[in-house]
Amino acid sequence: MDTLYLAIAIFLLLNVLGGLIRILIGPSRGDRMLAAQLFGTTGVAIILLLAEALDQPALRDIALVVVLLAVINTVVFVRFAGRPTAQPGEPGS
Amino acid sequence: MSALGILTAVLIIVGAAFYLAGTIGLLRFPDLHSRIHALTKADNLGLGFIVLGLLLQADSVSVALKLLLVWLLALAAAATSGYLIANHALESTSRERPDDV
Amino acid sequence: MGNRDPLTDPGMLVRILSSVFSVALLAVLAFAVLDLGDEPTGLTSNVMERIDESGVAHPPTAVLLNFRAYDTWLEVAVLLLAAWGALALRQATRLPEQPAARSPGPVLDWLVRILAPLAIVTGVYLLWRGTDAPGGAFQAGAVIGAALVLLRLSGYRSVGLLSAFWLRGSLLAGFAGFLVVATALFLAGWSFLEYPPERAGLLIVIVELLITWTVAVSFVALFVAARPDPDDLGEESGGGHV
Amino acid sequence: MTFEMIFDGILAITLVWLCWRVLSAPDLFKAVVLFITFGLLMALAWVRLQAPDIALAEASIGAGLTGALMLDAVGQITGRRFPYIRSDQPAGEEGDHGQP
Amino acid sequence: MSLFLIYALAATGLFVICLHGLITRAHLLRKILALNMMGSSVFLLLIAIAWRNRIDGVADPVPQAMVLTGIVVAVSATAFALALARRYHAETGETELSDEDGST
Repeated sequence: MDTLYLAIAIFLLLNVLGGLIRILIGPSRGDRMLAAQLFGTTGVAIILLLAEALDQPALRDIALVVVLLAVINTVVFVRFAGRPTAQPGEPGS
Repeated sequence: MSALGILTAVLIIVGAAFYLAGTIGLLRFPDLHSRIHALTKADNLGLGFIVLGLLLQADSVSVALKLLLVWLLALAAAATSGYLIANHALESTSRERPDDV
Repeated sequence: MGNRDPLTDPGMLVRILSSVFSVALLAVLAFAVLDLGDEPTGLTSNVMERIDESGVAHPPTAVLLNFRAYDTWLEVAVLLLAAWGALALRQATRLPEQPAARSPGPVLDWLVRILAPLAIVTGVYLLWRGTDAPGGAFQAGAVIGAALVLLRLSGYRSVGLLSAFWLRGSLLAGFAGFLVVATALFLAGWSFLEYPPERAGLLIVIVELLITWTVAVSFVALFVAARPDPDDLGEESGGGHV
Repeated sequence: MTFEMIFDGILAITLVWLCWRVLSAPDLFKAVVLFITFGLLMALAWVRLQAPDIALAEASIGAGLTGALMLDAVGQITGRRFPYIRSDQPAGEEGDHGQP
Repeated sequence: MSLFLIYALAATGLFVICLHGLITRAHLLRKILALNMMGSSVFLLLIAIAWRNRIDGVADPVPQAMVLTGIVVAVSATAFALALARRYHAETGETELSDEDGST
């Protein structure tokens, strides 16, 4: 069972790797934030799986903290950092 | 492996599949808004199924409650973030801004 | 970046030299790591032997607040200096209000009403758990501070708007609390920052509470003070373009 | 070769690669988002190394303060309408050295 | 290849990359990012060593406590550096410190 949890955790980590491509190619800042957002949720799932696999209940608190604070980055982005449209001059990859 | 174990395994694998769908959606969909659409559905359901699977293995009520809380908060946070980013993108494209290149 | 001739461009030369140096350093460091050997050393057994005297059951917390309390004390001093320095940079004696922005909208408002109280409760929970499980003053302070930042960001602009006296006092609380406890113990015949085993638990809880509050307020101060104050420069106010 | 080791290997390589991209990505905003991801993955590394205290600190500080500060700073430095930028700044500048 | 070696080697790699970045990148924000990650790499090495020195499954708590201290110091330094850089940018409109020969 623990092997399954770890295998799924690896699978989710590979998902994060795939999602990184979206951060790299953009094109808009919103797209990049969206990918970062997905990584937050994926990280939570990985931490929960590891908590079960490694039998460390304290890890669930970490998942809780990640979930609670993940929205801060989005709010800062929307209020202060979002120059939102894709930039034509920006390098593609 | 017990029946409960098999059910957990199935639920977790389904959850992982939703994550895969979300990532593919993130990479393949043509514009920001459809990506948000794909993403919020996929990661909420993905985390939901994984939490459901782990719930069956929870050995105490407090662990189960914590897992549920994580999922509910993730649901709310993802929905709000998706809304904020979509709204932000919408406003900035509909309004001509002299400072945008 | 590239496409330049290293003979004529000093920037390119620096880049090449730095690359060569980096590769050499990588080789040396990797060799050092591989050379470390297998037999465990370290202080694990020393800590575990005397953990009963520390007043807490969780080893890292015991190290932080008892065995190596000096480090923690000076860390609070660093935090104090950073927050105070950042505030001085904008020549403000109190936290300014954030630039007027449109309302956060009902969706964000709804979320913040759920998240912020929960985050503060989680912070208190982490502080409480810190004596016998992962968690403790810094994590608790960070979570509470982040919750306050979130509140400020979503339109509750008076959050953390302490008067100069209370702001400075809060920044100082952790440092001063440590100092008072240490001095009192010193006067009572113990050496500096050495807790008597039978009282250690209580004293650590007091110091932890103060540190949590200091960390939380420092985070809010650092976040808000990072924005240069438009008034300082005599320009029209307004931060981001929102 | 156990599953644990595969996980650690992927995580370690991703961390190094992310670090390199953060420092070499031409767009500053991209670098900051990658940096936030780096912080998240770092928390996973702490989990694997049996340091849950540090993972907790990394998660709360990375998500709550460092990431927000960096995004805010990048918003100021690349934002064209930020009031402090003098009018003699070239209008199309991304604000990052090394932009081709 | 043990868990210790994987993370310790990753830490050395991170350190070297960040050092190189710190030297060659001129943009202040980039330098702050490099410094921050450089700190993380040192922490990673320390925690990997703490894991190596575990006894009965308990990792060495002394480096862990040190790193916890270090993380708070690192975040304080990062925040202060950012405040300085942003003030500098607000005053001058520059994002790089210029060299004597002007080649930034």
